Amino acid sequence: MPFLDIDNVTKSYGNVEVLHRVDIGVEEGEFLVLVGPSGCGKSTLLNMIAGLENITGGTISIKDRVVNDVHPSKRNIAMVFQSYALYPNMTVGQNITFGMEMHGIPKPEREQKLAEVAKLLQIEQLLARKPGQLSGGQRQRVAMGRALVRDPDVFLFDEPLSNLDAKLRVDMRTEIKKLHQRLKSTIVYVTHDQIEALTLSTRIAVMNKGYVQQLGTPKEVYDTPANMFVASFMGSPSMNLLPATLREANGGLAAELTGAEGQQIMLNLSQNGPNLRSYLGKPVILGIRPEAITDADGVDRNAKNTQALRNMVHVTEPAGSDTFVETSLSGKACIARMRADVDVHAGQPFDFVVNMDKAVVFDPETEDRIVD
Amino acid sequence: MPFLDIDNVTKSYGNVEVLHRVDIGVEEGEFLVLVGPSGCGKSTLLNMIAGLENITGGTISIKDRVVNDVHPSKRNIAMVFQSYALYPNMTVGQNITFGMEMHGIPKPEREQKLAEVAKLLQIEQLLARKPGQLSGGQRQRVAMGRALVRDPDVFLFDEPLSNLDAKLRVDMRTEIKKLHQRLKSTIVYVTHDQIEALTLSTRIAVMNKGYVQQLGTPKEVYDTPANMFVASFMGSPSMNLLPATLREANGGLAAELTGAEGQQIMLNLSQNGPNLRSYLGKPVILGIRPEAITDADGVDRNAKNTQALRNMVHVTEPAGSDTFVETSLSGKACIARMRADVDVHAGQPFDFVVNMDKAVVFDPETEDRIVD
Amino acid sequence: MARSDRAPQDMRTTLQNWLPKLVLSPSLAAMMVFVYGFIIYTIYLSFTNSKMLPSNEIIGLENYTRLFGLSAWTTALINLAIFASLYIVICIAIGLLLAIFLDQKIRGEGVLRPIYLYPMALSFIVTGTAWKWLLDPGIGLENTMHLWGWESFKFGWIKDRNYAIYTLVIAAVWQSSGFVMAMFLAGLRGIDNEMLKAAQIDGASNWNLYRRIVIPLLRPAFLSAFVILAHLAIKSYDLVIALTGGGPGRATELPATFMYSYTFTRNQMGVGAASAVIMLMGVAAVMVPYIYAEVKESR
Amino acid sequence: EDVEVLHWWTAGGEAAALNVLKEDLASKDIGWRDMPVAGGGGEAAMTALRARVTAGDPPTAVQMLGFDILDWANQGDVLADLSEAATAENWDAVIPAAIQKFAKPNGTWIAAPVNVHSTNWVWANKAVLDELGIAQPTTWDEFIAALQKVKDSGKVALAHGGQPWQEATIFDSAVLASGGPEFYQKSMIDLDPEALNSPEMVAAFDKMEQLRGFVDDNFSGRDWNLASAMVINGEAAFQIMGDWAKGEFLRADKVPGTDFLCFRVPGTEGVVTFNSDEFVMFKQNDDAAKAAQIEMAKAAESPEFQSAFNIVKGSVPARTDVSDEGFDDCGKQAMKDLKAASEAGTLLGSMGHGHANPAAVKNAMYDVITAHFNGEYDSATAAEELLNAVEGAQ
Amino acid sequence: MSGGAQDQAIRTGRVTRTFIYVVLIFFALFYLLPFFIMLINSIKPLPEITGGNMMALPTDPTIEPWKSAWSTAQIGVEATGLKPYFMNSILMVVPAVAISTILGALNGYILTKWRFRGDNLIFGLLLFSCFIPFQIVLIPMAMVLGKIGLAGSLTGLILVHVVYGIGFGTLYFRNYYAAFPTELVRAAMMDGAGFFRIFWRIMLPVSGPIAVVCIIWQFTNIWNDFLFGVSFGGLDAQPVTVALNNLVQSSTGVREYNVHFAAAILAALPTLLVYIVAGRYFVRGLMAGSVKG
Ligand SMILES: Nc1ncnc2c1ncn2[C@@H]1O[C@H](COP(=O)(O)OP(=O)(O)OP(=O)(O)O)[C@@H](O)[C@H]1O
Ligand SMILES: Nc1ncnc2c1ncn2[C@@H]1O[C@H](COP(=O)(O)OP(=O)(O)OP(=O)(O)O)[C@@H](O)[C@H]1O
Ligand SMILES: [Mg+2]
Ligand SMILES: [Mg+2]
Repeated sequence: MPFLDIDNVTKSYGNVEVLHRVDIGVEEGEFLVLVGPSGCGKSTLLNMIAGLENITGGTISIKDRVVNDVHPSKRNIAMVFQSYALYPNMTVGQNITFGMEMHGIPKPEREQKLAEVAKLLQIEQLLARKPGQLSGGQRQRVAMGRALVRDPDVFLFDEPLSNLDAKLRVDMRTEIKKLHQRLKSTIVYVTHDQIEALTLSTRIAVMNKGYVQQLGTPKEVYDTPANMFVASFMGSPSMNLLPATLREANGGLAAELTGAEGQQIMLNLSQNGPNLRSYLGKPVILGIRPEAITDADGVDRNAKNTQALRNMVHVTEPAGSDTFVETSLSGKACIARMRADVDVHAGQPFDFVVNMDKAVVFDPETEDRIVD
Repeated sequence: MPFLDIDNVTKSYGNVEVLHRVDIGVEEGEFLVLVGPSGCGKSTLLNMIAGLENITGGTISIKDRVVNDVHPSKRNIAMVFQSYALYPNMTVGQNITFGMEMHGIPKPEREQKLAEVAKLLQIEQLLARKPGQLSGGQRQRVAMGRALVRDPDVFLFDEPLSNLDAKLRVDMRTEIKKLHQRLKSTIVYVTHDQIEALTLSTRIAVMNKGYVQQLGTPKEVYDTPANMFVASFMGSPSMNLLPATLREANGGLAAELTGAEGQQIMLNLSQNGPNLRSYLGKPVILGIRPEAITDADGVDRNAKNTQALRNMVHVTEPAGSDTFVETSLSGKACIARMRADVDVHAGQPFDFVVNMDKAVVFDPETEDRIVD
Repeated sequence: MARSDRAPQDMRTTLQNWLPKLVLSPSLAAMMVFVYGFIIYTIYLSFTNSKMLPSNEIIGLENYTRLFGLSAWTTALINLAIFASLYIVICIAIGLLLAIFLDQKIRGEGVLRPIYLYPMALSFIVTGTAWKWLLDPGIGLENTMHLWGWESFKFGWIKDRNYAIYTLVIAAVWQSSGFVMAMFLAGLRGIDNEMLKAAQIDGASNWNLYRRIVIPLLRPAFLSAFVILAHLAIKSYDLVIALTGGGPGRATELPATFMYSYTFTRNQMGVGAASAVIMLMGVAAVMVPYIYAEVKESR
Repeated sequence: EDVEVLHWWTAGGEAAALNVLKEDLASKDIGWRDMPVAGGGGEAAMTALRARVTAGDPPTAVQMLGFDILDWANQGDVLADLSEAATAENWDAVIPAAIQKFAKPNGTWIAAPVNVHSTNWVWANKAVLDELGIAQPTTWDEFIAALQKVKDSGKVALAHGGQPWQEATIFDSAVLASGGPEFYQKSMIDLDPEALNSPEMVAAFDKMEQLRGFVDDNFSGRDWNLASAMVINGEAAFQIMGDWAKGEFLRADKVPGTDFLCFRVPGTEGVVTFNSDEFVMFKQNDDAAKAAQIEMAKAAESPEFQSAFNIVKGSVPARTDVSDEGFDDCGKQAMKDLKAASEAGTLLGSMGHGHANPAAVKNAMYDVITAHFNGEYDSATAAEELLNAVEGAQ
Repeated sequence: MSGGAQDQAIRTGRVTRTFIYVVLIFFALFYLLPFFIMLINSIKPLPEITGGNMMALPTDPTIEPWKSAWSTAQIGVEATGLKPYFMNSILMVVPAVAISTILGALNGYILTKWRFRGDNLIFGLLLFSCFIPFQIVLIPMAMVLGKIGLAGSLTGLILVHVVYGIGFGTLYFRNYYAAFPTELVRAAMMDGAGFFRIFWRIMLPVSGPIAVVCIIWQFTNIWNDFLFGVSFGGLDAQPVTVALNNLVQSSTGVREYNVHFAAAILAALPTLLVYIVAGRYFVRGLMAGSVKG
């Protein structure tokens, strides 16, 4: 049985079910990220693990002990909240040691732990301050410190970075990652930021409307999304989802699309399995990530299946390190990510090169990926 | 004289000067972005243009008219606020037409304008709702609509996207860009998000601590930052700023760095001007953007000056479309941006390839870029 | 750069700059006359030989000397000290207790809350008789308990010189503690839920949660409650008149009743004014730091 | 034209009595604008009056008592001159001199006295006395013996309400009983320091102490009418109270002489301590108002009104020439006593009701009397304190 | 506050909950006791009161005392009951509350959104005025009212209440508006709205919660006032509290306690009603403004 086992868990408020039979097992030392749009039930699930919400159905167990009816203070869990929830009336030091104090740990030991953690997080010089006197990033570290001193079985993070500005967020992300690599602790981490999800996790659970849409490693989720929701949710800019028709071509399969001027475009697919073949002649949705559409120079030299494609450019967005180019395929806006210096102009046609290695195909009805 | 002329403008609160002799001219149809860290004075400057704050020194003129003492409602300016500042008690329609009503525009004309703008922004079906019933993106559009109906001389935007989640932010960014391209209006736009600054602007003013650090096109600011502040502020992840010593090598100049294991590394510079030469043998700061450090396959095929470099990898962060790799050079963390599939592992050495075309060099004392 | 074309401030801008001050000025003028003018006038009166009506004969500090020579005034001050401290402490204690209990997702909160609050709606002109009855041992609680068979029950404080002041506290607490409850409840509802969750995760029992986290967080509510109660205590008048009329003897005289009786029934307006000045100084001692903090905070 | 009347006669009987006056005036085309302010024996009304006078808008007539009138008379030119009415009706002759002292303080008539209450009455439940075999006491010692007898029987001997004015009411009688009218005059009215702190005064306080011993424990704060009710119900035997208490007995359908007894406090016979309600007239500006005011004064002083009002009120007319027809036995007795006392010079202003000395002194005395009654001082100290308080208040 | 929206952050055990309910109910009884006494005794015939147990339920309930208190009890010379005085109170309370609330709102608006040098001092001065003991203003106020010719009139009485209501009104609104985004005001300014239009169109429509608090507060204070009513009310503007006082405090005669109690409840009815009807917005309003938690 997994270290933290969420078994068939359901949650209802009144008669509205907001979580539907969620089934996730988290192994010791794993970094599980829950990701999904606002209101999909991430916080609710986290709160149930922490014991802050009642469990309507199913069981949650930690280290083989069912904790459904265990008071939050008895679960040996540490949690970092979105708003940090630092106690404004206590100093940083008191904030960090409060939990130990509540657990009756003697003062010398508390002091020693505090010193250790403060050093680790580089907040030694802040220990006497009140939270009101800290910057966002410092608060975040204090909140983390409060969790770290506890040495809990499981760490829970509820969108701990969403209050920070972009720059700080990147820094803190790296720090959390390093921390996990060093401590090998078991972490469940909620975010709705897909970059955070992809960079931090060992596994990701993508949620939507109370359902777990996909549970897998970041690579699985990014490269083989289970359905169109996952495909469009993960990655920024998100995957281009283009209506196409499946055709036979050159002995393999190809997707037929319409260019900006109505020209027919055929893109050969790398897949050729029987499942996919059954869609021959039928409409499908072709999923291509923006970074797979570039110019001839920018294309990945290890790509096996690249194809050229000439189409009209609608908008160009130079963004320093990259230039985003918007074109349209099959009547839908399609974003391509190019190098910064690429010579591309809005209103003119351009020779795109598409890397089809990682293109995926979805059933337009069920929206699920067609597994080859 | 420029369309909007900010001439030697100073602002003090009490005896604290928060803006120091700011001098910016904005031409008609320009999209000027003010960018800078929190508290640098962006909002203050915008408010002074709008007439919401008094001007301590200097003049601001619009269309050749000095507006220092003109009431905000008489400046023919429209402003979109960070929090949108929609009137919670009015419907969307009333919110949009309120300004026209205040200016005594007759009802039929208001209705017609409202219809036009609602169509443009695709909020026709929302007109009867209250702001509380709208999503963040919808609110943003209403706020924009309120400004658009006014047909002002200048649009002011104060961080209009910072309240949105990442996905929506990207969408709205594109919409604003399209709108500007269509309406050719003069816009001053405040943000502290460098991606927004780079993608939207025709010119950027980078501010810090009340000073304008650099004023130029996005490309100028990104490729030839005036100083280390601009260099590190623009771009995400930010430019690697590595302590180096300037050496003579192969007839040109080279920067000498130390690798993770203490090995000496020489990187040839493309520049060779007299200014730079005067630093020979002295410490400099070498600035290299993360996307200029890749693996052999990922390197820009148009790059003229690429150099290999073997170094230890500390952390890898796969982020879907890219993988970020942290190594260390001259004792500083150095981030490289790689393709998603690159075969790189933490704790092992790796063969990086550095594109030196766009490397820049700074004076460690003044922190200014050494212009060749 | 042609600076000559600098536009003169237009009418509207000028008007808009002056309007706020203009609109504020009637209130300010009223305040200056009706509050501060009157305070100055009272101070002036306290130095005059005013008896039944104001007089202009200045007699220096004589009224103050007399005031502090009066044992009734000393009694009133001591009574105020006892009354105010008990009243404030008990109101805050009960208000806090009820607020915390009511905040536990209580069924029937909607019914209980108005019950706790309603006494604030009633003046002692309305409830005075009922209170007098309740506290009167002959007909009130004591008698009722006796009728119900609890013969040894004793509750005759209102008739006892040494205890009567406590009956005032009971009635005053009855009137204001619900309001204090509302203030604390508002404070409690304003506390970030995540903070409470965090403390539980930290292992705090409910007791520790309140003692260490919630109550310290209610500081602003404590402050507001203290200020409101303190000024109510100093101004308490109706209560005394309705319940004890200052008796037994003068055992429940408070500065407010003292001031009223010297000014209006004993025709010694000068002494009354002097006592009013002392009271105002008391109010100021409590209020000015609070107002200063209140004003400071907004900067 | 209207008259505005500020008064605190709001109880049913009193108000009905006032209505007589109101209707009388109505018949002369004078309207009555009523401004009743009850509470605390007119305290609230005096506050309201002060506000109105200060505002320059005084009422036409104000119900007032004793030294308050003199205080107002000394406030300069605020009161009206009623000489016209007084001459016409010959007030000088029919109103006792002791009352004129208040109604005509500086030689001019400023007030129309409405009634005279006498305060040194004892009210007794006859059934209780009969049952215990107690005869109407005639001396202080008999009175004490009677009280003791009642107390021994387990009943409350003396019904009393612990309010300063009620204690002062008893004190009036105690002073009279211990020093007689001259001493009363010297100590209470002339405020002679020697008299104030004298053996007689100590004796008076001793008498208070004696009485205190006959009061039940639950007296504090009790209203006087509740004390009366105790006598009416037979819970208590005696009450020392002004003649307004009679109304309570009558309203309970008790008959004087058969159900209850009224007699002067033993030891004070031949003396009447009084208080007198008067309509003090405030100066009016226009002539019509002045005329109406004079009419009102005349009407208030008319024998018809005096008789009608006082029958209801339980007091006696302020003028001594009104027929006692229609008054009950106690009333008739009171009218006789008044006339006799007036002639003998023993009609004395009641200290307890503000007819002996100014409000400041009165209240200062209240403080001492109440404190002593509640056991704060012994009698000797009380006498000393009384002197101190009076000197302090002057 | 409906409990449903807010999830219960703190868990309590069953024993604790029972204890909590017991305490809450005990206090509810304590608060209700005086009112209960008034109520039951107001429907007893007089003999039952004088002869019986104060807390006993009426054996022979009657509504006569209520009728009497309302329309026939002797208040002064006239046996009018409280009825006519009710009207006086309403005529006084409504404008006084309205004016002081609007002034408070305007002041709060200016002191938070149109700040100028010295504004904090002005606010401090206004705030201190809340705490002045009313007894001391009687005489000078009477002088001023006399000078301006408003003595003894309804207008004068309203003026007095407005003057002493401004302080609290300003306090409430200022604290509420302080949390109100200034950007909205600026946006309206950019839209071309002036001082008053911003107030009427932007600020006032969202001031509901605090207006409730302010109105409740002013209403109860003004309705319950006795001192000003009796001193400045003159002949035609005597509020119901003065009438109640005249009824209850009458110096001699039988005390009709049942009528007194009925009259007391009648006089208090409007404020009670205000608390019960608007009470649920009270805590919400306090949350929104006056108490910073
Ligand atoms: N107490 C409650 N009563 C009823 N519904 C609730 C309650 N709490 C949450 N919900 C609903 O449950 C769903 C899940 O809420 P939850 O807070 O878990 O979302 P989330 O995924 O954390 O979103 P976010 O990213 O915005 O924090 C939402 O639709 C929400 O409206
Ligand atoms: N009313 C004021 N009094 C004193 N200092 C002020 C005032 N308003 C702003 N400042 C100071 O002026 C500086 C500039 O503020 P401004 O609001 O313009 O920053 P900003 O660049 O818009 O920041 P952000 O990105 O956080 O919005 C800050 O240091 C701020 O503290
Ligand atoms: Mg959440
Ligand atoms: Mg800003």
